[in-house]
Amino acid sequence: MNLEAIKSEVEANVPGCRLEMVANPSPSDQHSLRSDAEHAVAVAIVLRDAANLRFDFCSNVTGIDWPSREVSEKVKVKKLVDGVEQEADEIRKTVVPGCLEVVYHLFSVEKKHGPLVLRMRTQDRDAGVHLPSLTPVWRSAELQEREVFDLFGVVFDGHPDLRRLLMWPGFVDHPMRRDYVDPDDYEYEPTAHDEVLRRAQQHRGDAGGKQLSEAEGG
Amino acid sequence: MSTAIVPTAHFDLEPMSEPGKEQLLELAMGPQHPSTHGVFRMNVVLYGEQVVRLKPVFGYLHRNHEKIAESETYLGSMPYTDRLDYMCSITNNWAYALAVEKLAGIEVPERAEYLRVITGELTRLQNHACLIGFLMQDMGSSGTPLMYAFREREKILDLFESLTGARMMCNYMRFGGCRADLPAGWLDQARKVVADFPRFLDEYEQLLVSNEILMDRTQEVGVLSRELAVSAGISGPMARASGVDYDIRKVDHYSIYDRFTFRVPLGSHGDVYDRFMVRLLEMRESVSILEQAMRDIPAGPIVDPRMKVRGFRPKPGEAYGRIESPKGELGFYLVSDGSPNPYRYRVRPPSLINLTVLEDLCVGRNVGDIVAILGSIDIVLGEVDR
Amino acid sequence: MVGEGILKGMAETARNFFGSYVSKDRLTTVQYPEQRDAQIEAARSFPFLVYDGADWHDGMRCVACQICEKECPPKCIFIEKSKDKKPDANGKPQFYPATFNIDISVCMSCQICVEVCPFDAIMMDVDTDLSTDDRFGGLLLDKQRLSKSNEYFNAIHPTEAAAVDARLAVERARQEAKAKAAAEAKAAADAKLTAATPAQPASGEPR
Amino acid sequence: MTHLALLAQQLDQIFVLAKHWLLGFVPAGAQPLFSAVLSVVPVILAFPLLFAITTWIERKGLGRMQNRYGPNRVGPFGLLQPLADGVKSLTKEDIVPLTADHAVHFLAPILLVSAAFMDYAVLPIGRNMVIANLNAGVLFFFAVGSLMELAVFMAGWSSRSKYSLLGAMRAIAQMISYEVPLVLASIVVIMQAGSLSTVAIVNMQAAYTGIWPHWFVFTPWGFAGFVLFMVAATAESNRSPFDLPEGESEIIAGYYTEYSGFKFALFFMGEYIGMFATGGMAITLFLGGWSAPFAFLTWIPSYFWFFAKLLTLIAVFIWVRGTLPRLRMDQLMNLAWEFMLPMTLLNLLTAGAWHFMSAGLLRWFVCSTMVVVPYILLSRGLKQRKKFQIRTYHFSE
Repeated sequence: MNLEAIKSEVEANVPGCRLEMVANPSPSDQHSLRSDAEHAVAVAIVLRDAANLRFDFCSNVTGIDWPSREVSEKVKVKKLVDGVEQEADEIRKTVVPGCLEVVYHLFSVEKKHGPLVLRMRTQDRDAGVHLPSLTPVWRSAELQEREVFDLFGVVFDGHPDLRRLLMWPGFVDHPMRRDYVDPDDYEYEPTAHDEVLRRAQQHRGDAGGKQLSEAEGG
Repeated sequence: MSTAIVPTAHFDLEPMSEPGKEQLLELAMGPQHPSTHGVFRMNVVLYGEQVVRLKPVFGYLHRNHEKIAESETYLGSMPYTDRLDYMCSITNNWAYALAVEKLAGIEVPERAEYLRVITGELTRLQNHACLIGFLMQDMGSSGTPLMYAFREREKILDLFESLTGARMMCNYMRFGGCRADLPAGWLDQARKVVADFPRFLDEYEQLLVSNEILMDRTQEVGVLSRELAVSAGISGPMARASGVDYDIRKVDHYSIYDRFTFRVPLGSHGDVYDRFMVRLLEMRESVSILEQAMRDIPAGPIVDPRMKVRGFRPKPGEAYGRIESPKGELGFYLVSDGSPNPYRYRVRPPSLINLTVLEDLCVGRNVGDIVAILGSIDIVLGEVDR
Repeated sequence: MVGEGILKGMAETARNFFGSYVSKDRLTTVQYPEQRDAQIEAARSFPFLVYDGADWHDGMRCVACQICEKECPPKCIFIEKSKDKKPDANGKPQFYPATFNIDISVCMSCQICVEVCPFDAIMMDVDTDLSTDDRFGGLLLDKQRLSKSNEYFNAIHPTEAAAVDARLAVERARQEAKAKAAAEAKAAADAKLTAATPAQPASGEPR
Repeated sequence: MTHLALLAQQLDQIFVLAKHWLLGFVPAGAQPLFSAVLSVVPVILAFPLLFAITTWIERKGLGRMQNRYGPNRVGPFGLLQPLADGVKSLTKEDIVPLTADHAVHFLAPILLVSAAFMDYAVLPIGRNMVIANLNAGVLFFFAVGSLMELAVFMAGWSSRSKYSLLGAMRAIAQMISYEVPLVLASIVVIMQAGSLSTVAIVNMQAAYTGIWPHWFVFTPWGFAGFVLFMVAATAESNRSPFDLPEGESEIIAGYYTEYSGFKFALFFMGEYIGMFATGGMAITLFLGGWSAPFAFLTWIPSYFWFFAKLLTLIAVFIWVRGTLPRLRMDQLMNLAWEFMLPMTLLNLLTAGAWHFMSAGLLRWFVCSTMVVVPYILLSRGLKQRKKFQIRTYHFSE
């Protein structure tokens, strides 16, 4: 099924929705549609119910963290050097704002086609992490959206039971974010070397650390 | 137009102890419990023995496999996939290899595809046989069917050991092929195991299929409707027991499954008995696939010669690859940013997603039914919690 | 009739009960410490370091390139490169690992170190009787405990070892040929050089 | 020949003679007391020993059924395994939950074991070998046997654990429900024997026509009664497939979840002792007690036959356990009230018909029909209402 056709079909059915095609440069040839958050539920319902689409099977729901990053690109700039216009390279740095992205992989059990990759992006990674939940459309998103909430911190509005799934209820951070730092609160298994040993030594203070390194380093 | 079935809101065990609800018994089944198949917990509210509410609690085995994989090379995650569903490491390897091959556009030589099918279907045989054993164990049959299953599984694990070097943590697939070629005499040994397997299945059927207690315990118990199964993303034998005709081997035409003739058994009731029977029948189909694959296996290279072991860097992009693992649809979603490590590595765990409907299946049933239903879903906590 | 399936099942268990006394196929248990299954050639437990010749230190193939350390998924290998060089089995001076530790309480027997090693220096062992009461010290193997001879490797994995030996022999022959050619070329060049400038002082002498 | 017969008789009565010989050393006034002690002590020693052997047989038998060896490390053929288990349970820490009712928690296993042992007072183990020949022996047996329910409930309630409570709930419901068919199934024998005394019942069966004994099991009503009694006895002694009260995979260990160490071992022993007692009662009522199965085997001592029959029944228990999955609570109740109860009641009628009809083939035919037809009808009814069936499956190509 052609992605263009799907896009135009959905746009015809959901007035005002902003769909964007996201190209995938890899050989997998799985291109995706990015929907805006407001119309996502309506888009999802169309995808599920439209007679020739029937994406009734939401297989995979996951998040991707895109922290804000600096992109430096070389731009040719025309400059006036000594009154003569010259082309010169200039490195221009732009900050691409970070966001959290949620990806849905849709298949159709009835028509046996797929995957259709549906994506949504949050506004930023701090306060604007709200996205509409698609659990009312596909029940299979229930646990997986909980997992994305747990590990990435995307808040799904309209999810019936949004709690942490894998981490315990008192946990505060979101471990799958790229900038997540391990808390220094658990017992390190003593190992012979590497990062873990260093942190174990830090964690236990010098005395314990020394003993450890003597016991295992030699 | 189908409508999604929305789950009930969550409950805490404590606030249930309010006046007017003294009749209810709140019970935490697990994390240490003989039939939760690992460290899994179900918070159950009982009226007498009847289940009023049930909420699963996950995460006791969580090790953030996905985060670990982000700091490993692509190859470095391969042995970790063994530990997802530790009953069937080979299909896990396969799904991951398939996803990476999609991501990087790698071709797999023909012989390697046959090796994958043979080992993958052997994995399915041993997983289904053991699952039925576990299910019977959960229903209190003193482990007899389980021991028969283990007896047969042992032979399959011996095959795995002589091929891959390990019985359970096989780490067998590589991007663009398999790691090791068949040792001398392996095929003959495998043919013998596969030829003996139907005899074991006959024995199993004799022991179980017509047993009145088993039928009484499983028929019309934990009925999963077709609509809910599709909506909740249920896959694998559990979905097929509910009549969903969806076998990824047939739908995606991945690997070389198109070359084999096999049938997909479908249930019509969607209860525990159907799930049990669908697995039993699927084993017979797997035996037939194995016979065909071992008859047709060609000679040739087992890995794409252009693949290097070190320094594998796929181009930026993303791919979702999935296979029909014994538990259901096992998918890997990979995002590459051109570095040697995946930018994002996601496992689509069939065990976890099949648990979505646990409460729907259990409410109104007895405590004894919970374990039978849970057993029939076929979960492995290594995969549920990752 | 109710009870038929139950009786069928009971007949099946009875058949297995008596079958376990007559059929080896039904009673597959191996009485472990006394009986053991035949060693499967492809089996693997934990890595070891291969050395050629008689002395483990002199014959060690490892050149401390640290690829395995980098590629090891659970990061259980710890290598420190030596400051000096020692001649390897071919007589070529090479670095060697000053420290080579494998923490087998962390190792998950995945065999990736073996696959990535360009020198065939690390191989998988088959020994599984490794229990110890010293959890940390006893399971951290140093290079002396890790070193095992090429003969041992040939004994446990004959097929693989033969392939490795053949490959190494080819490599060695090639290197020897190359060295020979280089020596000849050098000799020829030297001869030319001496012929051209006969009255040069010995090289390296300060002026 | 007479010599041999005398020898056989002496061998048969060797324990009785030994007791009388020992009593000879005791002053006459103390003789009743000593007589009682001398009768009780061997029973208290023999049956725990049988319990030890049974656990070994069970583990070996289950092992072989499951294609395993079973215990074979401790002693020759693993024979010392029960001893090792006993030592282990004796040396284990005894953990009592903090909020448990300590006194009741402590008393429950003791009550269970003593109730189980009291059953043996009326069981004739051999010819002239019964502790108390009560003329209401069968009644005594069932009365004392129901004390075990009390012990189980005490254990479940006092533990203050939800699993224990569920187990106790199940146990009470199950044991009380199955007490009814158990007693009703044995009433046919009492009707026929006209006595409640176990000794009289056995004596009545210890006669022979040709070589065939007059066991009640060889009549239509006796056979039906025996099967029903055994099913109810399995449920009474919480054996698989009726092991719901301890339903290991559902409610951990049921009412004795919170017991450990020796108290746990006592529960374990109490269950087995109780199982032997109900098994012994089945033998007494239907299988001719201590009498030999053929007339020409009467020279073998009577107590041997008792234990041989008991071990056979135990083997059947083990066999069933190795094969069947567990029932569910509602199915268990349905079986008791919708199948067992009508069958036992109809069996009473059958026994009555047998009593009033004259001996002959007609009596056999009528009574067999009276057993078989209701069985078929009832089981068909059960099956249709449950709608369970062997299904056929369709395939997608």
